[in-house]
Amino acid sequence: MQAELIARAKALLADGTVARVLGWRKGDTDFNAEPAVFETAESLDEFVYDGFCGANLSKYMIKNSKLEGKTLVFLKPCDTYSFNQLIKENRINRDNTYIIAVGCYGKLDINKIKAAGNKAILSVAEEGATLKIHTAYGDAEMAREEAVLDRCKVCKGGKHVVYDELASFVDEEKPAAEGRFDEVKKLEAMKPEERFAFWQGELSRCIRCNACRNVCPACSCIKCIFDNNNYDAAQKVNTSSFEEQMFHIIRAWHVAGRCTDCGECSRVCPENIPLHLLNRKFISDINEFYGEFQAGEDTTSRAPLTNFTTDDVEPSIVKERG
Amino acid sequence: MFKITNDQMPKLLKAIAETKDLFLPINNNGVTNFGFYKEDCTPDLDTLRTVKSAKDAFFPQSEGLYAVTTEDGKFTISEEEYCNKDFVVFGVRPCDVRSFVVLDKVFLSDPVDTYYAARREHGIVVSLACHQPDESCFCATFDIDAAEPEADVAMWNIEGGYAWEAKTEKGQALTESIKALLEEADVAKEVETEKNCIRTILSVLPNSKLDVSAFGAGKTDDLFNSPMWTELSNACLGCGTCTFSCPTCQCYDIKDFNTGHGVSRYRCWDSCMYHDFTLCAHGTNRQTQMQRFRQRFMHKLVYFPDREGMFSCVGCGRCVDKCPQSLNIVKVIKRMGGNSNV
Amino acid sequence: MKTVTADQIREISGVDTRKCMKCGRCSASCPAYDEMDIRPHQFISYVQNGNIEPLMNSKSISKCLSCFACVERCPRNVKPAKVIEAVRVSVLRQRGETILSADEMPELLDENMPQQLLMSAFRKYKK
Amino acid sequence: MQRIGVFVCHCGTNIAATVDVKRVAETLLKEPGVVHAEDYQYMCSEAGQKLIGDAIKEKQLTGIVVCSCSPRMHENTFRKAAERYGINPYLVEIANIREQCSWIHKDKEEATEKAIILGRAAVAKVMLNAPLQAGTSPVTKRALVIGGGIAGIQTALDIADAGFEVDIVERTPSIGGRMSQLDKTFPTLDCAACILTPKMVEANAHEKITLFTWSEVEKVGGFVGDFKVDIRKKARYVDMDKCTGCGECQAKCPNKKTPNEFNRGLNNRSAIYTPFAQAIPNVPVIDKNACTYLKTGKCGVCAKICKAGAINYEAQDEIITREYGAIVVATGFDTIKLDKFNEYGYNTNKDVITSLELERLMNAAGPTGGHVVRPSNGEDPKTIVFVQCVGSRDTTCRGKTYCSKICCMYTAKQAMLLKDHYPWLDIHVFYIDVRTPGKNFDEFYRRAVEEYDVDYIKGQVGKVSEAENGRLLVQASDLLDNRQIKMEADLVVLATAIEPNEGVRRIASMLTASIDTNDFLTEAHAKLRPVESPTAGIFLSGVCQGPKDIPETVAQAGAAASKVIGLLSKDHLVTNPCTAKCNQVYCNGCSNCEKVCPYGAISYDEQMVIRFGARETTRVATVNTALCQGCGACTVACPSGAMDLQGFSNRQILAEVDAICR
Amino acid sequence: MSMNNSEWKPKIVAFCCNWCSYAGADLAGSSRLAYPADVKIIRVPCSCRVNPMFILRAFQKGADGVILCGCHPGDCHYSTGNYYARRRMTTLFSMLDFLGVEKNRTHVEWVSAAEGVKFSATMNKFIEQVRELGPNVRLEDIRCKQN
Repeated sequence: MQAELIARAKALLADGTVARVLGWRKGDTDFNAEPAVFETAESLDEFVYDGFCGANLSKYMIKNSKLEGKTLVFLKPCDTYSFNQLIKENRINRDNTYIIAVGCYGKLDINKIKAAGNKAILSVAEEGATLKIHTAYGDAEMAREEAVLDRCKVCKGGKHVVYDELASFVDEEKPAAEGRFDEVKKLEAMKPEERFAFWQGELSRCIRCNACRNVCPACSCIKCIFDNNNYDAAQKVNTSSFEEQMFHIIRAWHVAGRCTDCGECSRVCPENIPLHLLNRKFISDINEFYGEFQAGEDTTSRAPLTNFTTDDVEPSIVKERG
Repeated sequence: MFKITNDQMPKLLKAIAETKDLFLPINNNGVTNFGFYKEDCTPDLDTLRTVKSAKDAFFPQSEGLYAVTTEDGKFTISEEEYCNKDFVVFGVRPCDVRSFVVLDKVFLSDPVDTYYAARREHGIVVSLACHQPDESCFCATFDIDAAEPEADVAMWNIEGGYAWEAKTEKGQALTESIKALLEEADVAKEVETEKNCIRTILSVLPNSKLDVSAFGAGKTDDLFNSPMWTELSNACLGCGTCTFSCPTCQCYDIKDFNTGHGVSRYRCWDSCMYHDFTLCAHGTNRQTQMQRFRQRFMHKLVYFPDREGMFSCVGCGRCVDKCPQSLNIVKVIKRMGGNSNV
Repeated sequence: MKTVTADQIREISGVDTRKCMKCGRCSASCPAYDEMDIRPHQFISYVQNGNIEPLMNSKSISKCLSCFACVERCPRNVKPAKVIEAVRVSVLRQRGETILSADEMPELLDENMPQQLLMSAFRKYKK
Repeated sequence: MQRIGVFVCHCGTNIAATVDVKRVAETLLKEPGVVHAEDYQYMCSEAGQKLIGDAIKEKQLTGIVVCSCSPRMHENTFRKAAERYGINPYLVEIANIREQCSWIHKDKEEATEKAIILGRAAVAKVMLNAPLQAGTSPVTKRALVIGGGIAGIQTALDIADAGFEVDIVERTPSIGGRMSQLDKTFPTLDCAACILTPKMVEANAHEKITLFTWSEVEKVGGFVGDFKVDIRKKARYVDMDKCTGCGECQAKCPNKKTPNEFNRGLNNRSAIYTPFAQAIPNVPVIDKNACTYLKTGKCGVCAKICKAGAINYEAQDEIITREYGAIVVATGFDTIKLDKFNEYGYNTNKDVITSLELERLMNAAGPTGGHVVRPSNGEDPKTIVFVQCVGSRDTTCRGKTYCSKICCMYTAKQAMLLKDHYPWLDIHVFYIDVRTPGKNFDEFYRRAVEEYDVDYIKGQVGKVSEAENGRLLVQASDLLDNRQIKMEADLVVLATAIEPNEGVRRIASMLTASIDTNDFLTEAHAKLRPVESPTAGIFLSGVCQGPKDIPETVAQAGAAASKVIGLLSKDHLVTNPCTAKCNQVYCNGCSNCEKVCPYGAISYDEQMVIRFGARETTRVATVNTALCQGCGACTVACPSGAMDLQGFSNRQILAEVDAICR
Repeated sequence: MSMNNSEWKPKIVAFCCNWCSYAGADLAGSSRLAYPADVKIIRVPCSCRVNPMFILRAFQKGADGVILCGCHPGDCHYSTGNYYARRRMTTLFSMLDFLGVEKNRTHVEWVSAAEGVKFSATMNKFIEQVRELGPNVRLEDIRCKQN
C-alpha cells in the first residue's frame, strides 16, 4: 500500500495537480516516522505509510493550504473528521487541497510494545495479525491487536467524510467499534471523591508541555488564551494543582462541540494522562443533552455550543441525574 | 563496597526519608517521575528513564522567589527561603548526573544563581548505573559511561539487590547514616559483570555512539543557514515536551501571580520552542518555528560548546521517546552530520 | 393536660394561617357546614388568633368529612381541612387511647361502604 | 498611573444606617490607585455631584467609583456629571451598596465589610475602564402601535397629533378592542360606544395614522430608532378599496354557524363578517375556516351579491416590512379560561356567565338587543348573583395571584344598571373585599348599596349547581352572619380575572421586552419609568403592563405617546458604546462569534493584519457597532479571546472576581 | 485556619445579567428581602457574557460557590443570550462534576426583574447548600489562601 501511495503522489506531482505532498517520512527506526512535506519525486522515496503513522495530518493543512498551489494530503478515516471541522471553521482552504483517503487498521503504539516488556527495540515488523519484535535483548512476538493505540480500539469506522480519491486498500465499510464511552461511564459511576482522586492523580503529572494543545486540530487558535497576557490567564507551568485543572477544563471546554475525538491529545501526552476522557465526556454530554453530534461529520452544521433550542435541558440536570 | 538486598531497599529509603527529604523515581499510575518520598508512594528503581529528568531536584519547574504584599499602601517584600537542609536525590542515571554538570556551568558561573547554588550544596546524589539501556540511549556520544555513575554514591543492579559505593565525602556521610541497613560485601565481581553487560548492550544499540563531529564549538557558520532546518522542523508542533523532559534545558521565565493579598514572583521553566520565548517589548523574538527549532539544537550542539567547551546534551533519549511527532536531536545529528555510528 | 398551642397546630398541619384572606370559600363549599359549631373559615381565624381551646372542644372536628372541598377551592392554598385534622389529632393525642381498633373493623364493614370512608373513619377514630 | 476617586453616598440614612460610610471611604482610600475618597449625604444631589467635580479638578482623577444605589438608578447621573466636569463618562463605576447591601443586611459590621468589598471590586474594574465614545444612530420618524384598542388608539392619536406617522397593527378585523364590547363605563355611566367610536373614526381619518387591521407583527429586527418590522396582513378576501361596507354579503351569507367572538359566543355570525356595526374599517373579512367556498370551492354567494366586486377568494397573506423609530405595545387583555373552576358550572350551565358576557347582554348592540335574559331559555331573570374574585387573588394553579382591579367597579356598575332597567331584580354580590380607590369610585359603589339596594354579602360562593326547577342553586357563606347560604338564582355572573392577551409572550420575545410570570410586560422602573420597557424604544400602553381601568389606560396611553414623541423628535440617538470589539491579531476567523450574534453584527472579510511581526492577509471578524447591542455572547464563543466587550471586558470582570474573592 | 464551621462564612460570587437578575436583586433590596452578605454580585450585560473562565477564576481566588442568574429562557433582553448560557453552563457543570467537584458549588437560576422574592430565596438556598459543603478545597489555588 505504501508503494501505491508513493506512485500516486509522484503522478500528481508530475502532472502538476499538486505542488507538494503532506505525508509521513521514514524515521531512523521502524517506529518513529514523522509528518513531512515532500516537494520532489526523489524525496518521496523516503515516504512511509505503515502502522506507526498515527499522526493526524489535518492540522498541518492550516499552514499548507495557504501556500501557493495545491497540497496533497493523506488522511485516515478519523483524520477526515478533523479536516472537515477545520473547513467548517474556515481554517483550511479546501480548494487548495487534494485528499487521498487512506485505509487504517488501527495504528500502533510503541509504548504498548515497550510496556509488554520489550526493551532496546531494534526493529518491529508487522506480519498480519502479529508483530515481530527484534530487540537487543532478544526477539519477541505480540498480537498486533494488543499494540494498537487506545483510540483505535474505539475506532469511529472506516468511512472517510471528505476526500478526492480513495486508495485501493480502503475499507469504507469497516464498522465503528463499540464502547466508545465505556471509560467515561466507568468514571461517571464512581463517587465524586473517587473521581476527584482519580483526576488529581492523573493531572498532577501534567508537565504543561502543551503537546496536547499543540497537536489538537481543534486547538488551532492564532494565540491560545493561556499564552496571551491580555487575558490575565497566561501560565507557563502548573504552579498549583488548580492550574492543572484550569488548563485542562478550559481546553476541553473550548474544543467541546468541535472536538472530533481523534485522540491525538492522549497519544502525545508524555505523561500518559487520559486527556481524551475529558473531551469524550463533553461529547457524551452533548449527545445526551442535545442529540447525537459528531463534529466534523459535515462542514455546515452548527456546533452544539453555538446553537440552542428553546427547550434545552437546564443546568440542574447535572444535579438531578445523581 | 556495600550490598543492599531488594528486601532492604524500602527500609533504606524510609530510613533516609526520616532525616532528609528524599527525591526519587516514583510510579504514579504506571508512569514514573521523580518526586518526594511519602509513606504511601511507590518507588520505582527499575524504570530506566523517568519522564521528567532529575533536574527538578536543583532547578524545579517552578519556584517562588519572593512575595510582595501591600498593607495600608505600604509594600512588604518577603524573600523565599533558600534551601538549607540536606536532601537526597536517589536513583539518578549517569546521563542525568552529567546534566547537573551542564546546569552548574550555567547557574554557578558568575553571577551565581543563589537558589540553585543552595540546592546544589545541600543535595546528595545517589546514582544508579543503567541496568538495561534502551534503543534511544546515546549517552556514549557525549562520553558518558552508563556503567560508571559519577555521583556522591554509585549503585549497580546486582543479583538480588544493589551494590552501593560512596564516591565522595557527602556520599560517605550518607552511607554512615544508614550503615545499619547496608551489608558490607565484596561485590566487585558482580559489579564488573554488570558493567560489562551494560557496555555490551550499548555497543549493539543503534545510536549509542553518534558522530557529532559536524557539531561543536565554531560550527555556527557551517550550520546556521543549512536548508536542512526547514525540513527537520516542518512537523514541529512547538510544544514543550522535549524541553520539559530534557535534563539540561535551563531556560526559565520569571512571572508574577496575584494571589489576591499580594503578588508572588516565581520563576518557571520556559521552552525555546514556544513562540513567546524571550518575547519582550521589542516584539521581535524568533518568529518561525524553524528558527526556534534551530535554536534549541544549535544551543545544545554548537553554542554551548562554544561557550562552555562541552555539549549540553547528555544523550538521555527522553526527547527521542517523547516527541509527539518523532522529531528529535538524534535525527538532527544524523541528518546534518552523517548517518554513522562511530 | 398540656395545652395545645397555635404553633403546634400550624406545625402539625403545615398550614400558614396568615395566607388566609378571609374570603369564606371554604365555608361556602363545606357540606358539613350546618353540623358544625365552629366553621372551617373560623378554624383558620381561631388558630391565627391563638384561640385553640374552643377548637379542641368543638364538635366540628368530628363532623368534618375530610372531603377536602375547602382545600380544593381555597384560592390561597390555606387548606382548612388540614387545620381541622390537626386539631383532631391533637385531641386524640391528649385522649391517649385508641377508640377504634383494627380488630373491630371487620364487623363494621359492609359491602357498599366506600373504602375512603373506612380510611377516613380509621384516621378519625384511631389515635 | 491611575488616580481613582471614591465617593461614598449616605443616601440619607438608607445606606448610612447600616453601612459605616466613613469606614468604607477610609478603607478604600488605602487601595492602590485610589487617591481620593470621601462620603456625602446625597451624592446624586447637585452638591454631591459638585464634590465629584471638585475632586476631578484638584486630584486630576482618571477614574471614579461611586458607592451608592444601583447603577440602574443613577449610573447615568454620575456619568453625565463626570462628563460635565471633564472626564469621559465611561470612566465611572458604581458600587451598589444600597439595594444589594444596606437594604438587605441588618448587621452593620457585616454590611460595612460587604460595602468595602463591593467598592474594591468597582475600583478594580474602573482601573481597567477605557474612555469610550458613544456613537449616534439616526431615528426613523415613525411609530408602530401594536394593538388597536383604546390604549393603542389613544397613543396613536397623540403621537400623530404631534406630527409623526403612526401605524396601528390590530389582529382582529376592526380597531376598538375590549372597550367596544362594553355597554356603559364607570363611574360616570357614559356609553362606551359614544366615547370610543369618535376616536376610532378619528384614528381612521387621521392623515398620519395608517391602520393595519386583520394583521399581525411577524418579525422585529433592529433597535431603538431603527426597528425593522415585518407585518403580516392576513388575507381578508375582501378588497378594502372596493368594498362600500353595505353589509349585503353578511346578510346573504348562507353559513351563519360560527360563534360570534365579539359577542363572546352568545350568538353566531356569518362566515363573512364585520365584528360589529361600527367596525373600522367597515370592511368585512371572510373567515377561511368557516367559508364554504374557501373550504369546498362551492357557494360564492357573497361574490355574486357584491355589487362592488370586492370579493377576492384568491387573496393571500401579505408580508410588508416597515421601519420604525419606536414601538408601543398595547395588546390589552382577555378574561381567563374558567376550565379549572368547575364548582361554578361555567362550562356546564349556560346561565353562568362572565361579566364580559353580561356586558354583551346589556349592550343595545348585543345579541339580545340589550335585553338581559337567561341564555338557557331566554326568560327574564328574577335573581342575579355576582361572584367576585373568580380567579383573581388566587395563589393556586387555578388563578392569578394579582387583583384584577376593575371587577369591583364594573360589578357595581352592572348591578346598578340592571336595577335601573329591571327594578324588580333581586341582586346579590358575593365579595371578599370591595376595592374602590379612585376618584368618585367609592361613592359609586355606595350608591349601588344605598340607592339601588344591591345586596352585598361578605363571603364567597362555594358551589353553583342546577336546581331541579331549572334555576341555579348557589351555595355560599356569609361570613358576617356566620351562616351558609343556599339560594336560588337565575343568572350567575362571574367577575372573571383578566390576563394579558394570548400571544403577548411571543410579541415580547420578538421585541426582547421583558415580561413577568403573569405575562404582563415589565416596565423599566415601577415608579419612575412606568410606560417604558427596559428595552430601549419599546413603550407600554394599557393592560399589557398591568390591570387598569379606562381612565388609567387612556392616561398611560398619553404618557407612552409623549415618551415616543420625545424619542421621535430627536434626529439622532446616542448609541451604547459598550459594544464588542475584535482584536484581529488574535482572530482565528472561525465564525463561532458570528453564529451566536443575535443581531448579525459580526461580519468576516479578508484583511491585512500584522501578526507576530509579519503582515498577512486573512479572514477576520469585524463588529458593526451600530448593530451590536453589547450582550457579549460572542466573547465566550471566541476560543482565542480575540473578541472582547468594551465596558465589560474579560480583564475587567476578572478583576472584579479577584477583588471580591480576595 | 482554626475557624470552626459555624463561624465559617462562604464566599459566594453571583453573576447577574443587567436586565433581569440584577434588577431582580435590586428589587429584593428595595423590598428588604434579606439574604446573607456572603453573596457579592457582579453585573454583566447578559448571562451569555459569563465565560467558564470567570467561574473557575472565582474558585481559584477563593470563592466557595458561584451562581449565575439570568433572564428566564425566552425572556432574554438580547433574545437568545441565556439559551447559549444554558448550554455553556450545563456542559461546564457536568464537566466539573466529572472531575469530582461538588455539584452544589455551582448553580444557575433564572430570575426576572419582577422576582425579588425569588432572588432572595435563591441566594438563601444556595448559601445554605454551600455552607453544607464547607470550604472549597477541590478547586482552590493554595497560593490564594490567606494564612
